[in-house]
Amino acid sequence: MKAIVLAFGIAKDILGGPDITLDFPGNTTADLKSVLENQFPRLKQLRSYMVAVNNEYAQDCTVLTEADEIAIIPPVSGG
Amino acid sequence: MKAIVLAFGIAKDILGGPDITLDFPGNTTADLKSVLENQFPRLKQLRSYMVAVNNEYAQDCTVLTEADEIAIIPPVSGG
Amino acid sequence: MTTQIKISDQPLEIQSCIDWVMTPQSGGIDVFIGTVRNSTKGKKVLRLEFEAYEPMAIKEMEKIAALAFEKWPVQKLLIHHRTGTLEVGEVPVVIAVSCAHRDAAFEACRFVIDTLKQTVPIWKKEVFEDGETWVAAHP
Amino acid sequence: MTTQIKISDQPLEIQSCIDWVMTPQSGGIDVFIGTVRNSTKGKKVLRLEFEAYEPMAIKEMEKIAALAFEKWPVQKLLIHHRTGTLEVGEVPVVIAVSCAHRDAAFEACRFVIDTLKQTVPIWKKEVFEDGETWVAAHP
Repeated sequence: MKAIVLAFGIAKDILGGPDITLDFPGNTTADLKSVLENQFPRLKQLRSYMVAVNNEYAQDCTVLTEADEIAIIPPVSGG
Repeated sequence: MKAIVLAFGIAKDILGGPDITLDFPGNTTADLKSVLENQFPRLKQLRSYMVAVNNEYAQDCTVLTEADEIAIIPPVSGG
Repeated sequence: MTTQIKISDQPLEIQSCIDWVMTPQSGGIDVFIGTVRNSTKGKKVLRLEFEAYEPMAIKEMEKIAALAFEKWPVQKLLIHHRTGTLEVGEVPVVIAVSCAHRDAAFEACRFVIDTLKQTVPIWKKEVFEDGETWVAAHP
Repeated sequence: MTTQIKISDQPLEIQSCIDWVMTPQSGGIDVFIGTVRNSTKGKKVLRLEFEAYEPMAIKEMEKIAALAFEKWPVQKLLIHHRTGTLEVGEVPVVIAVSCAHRDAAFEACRFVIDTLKQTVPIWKKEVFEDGETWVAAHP
């Protein structure tokens, strides 16, 4: 599937901008992460990171659609 | 001994004013309390009360002198 | 000075309290603000009247502050207490604590207000429509 | 409304935050104020830069507020978070909680800041003299 992926914090640095468009096989969060980590290995050096779908933290099994707002959430540090 | 006793909060109501002069036998806090409770039995209805000598909480055995600043401290309720 | 303790019959100025505790080394400030509630045990409160044995109250608050500095890495600590007549919504007490990290700020602030309510010679009278009571005086 | 949540690139106004949570039913207000510290792990910090995924951050803060209302008898709860560049001494976050009694105010306030730091998509970059780091990004 094709997805626009938003990136914040250090993920923006790693992906080289606030969003990228990805074309990847499969349609789950796990599929997306696998492609992202392959293309941007520095993601794997993070303490952890989550994927958010429509402003909610997603599970690896969450199924994505092209209409979803998808974002990479590196470790948060607000407050 | 002779002492001026300051009173605050409900103790001021019980003693009828912000201070009284007492002449009592003995010279300890316990002696003072015994005379006070005799003269003002409503003191015994309080949850508790302390005597302060020179701005410090006193023990029953604390010896008083006429130069001391003596105060009755009913249960505190600041804040 | 790292401690500021004050008893006053004038309205407490919360923003100045906070400004005073803030330092370039601070990462977290916890502030407790007591406010006059309009009811107690379901009964309408018209106002509160606070009375302090001032020199002793200051001394006891200084002891509490010293203990807080011993127990936690506190940077600055402020205790301001009102006296006199306070209407609903007015502020009897402000406690502000600055620390490098927030845990110590929360813990020290709570320790100060909890201990103040146990040891500092200040008294509060609740005035109702049909009478008045010195708080905590009787069992 | 009993909850006010805001993300803003303008300086947070602490006094208005406190005024907003105060109600005639309140007996105690606890306020946590985060401040930019001039050093971290012994290293001089020049400034912090905060970035938020705003719609999701608002949503997560709303969840935290809802949880606080479930867990404690909270009257009003406010969370304001700054974004953009903040100098030493500036305020990234203000959390204010009003309750009838102080224990709930302290506990709810601490819960909100602790949980905010775990779940709300806001990121902080520390800028040093010789570089910069996204806080908590790496193990």
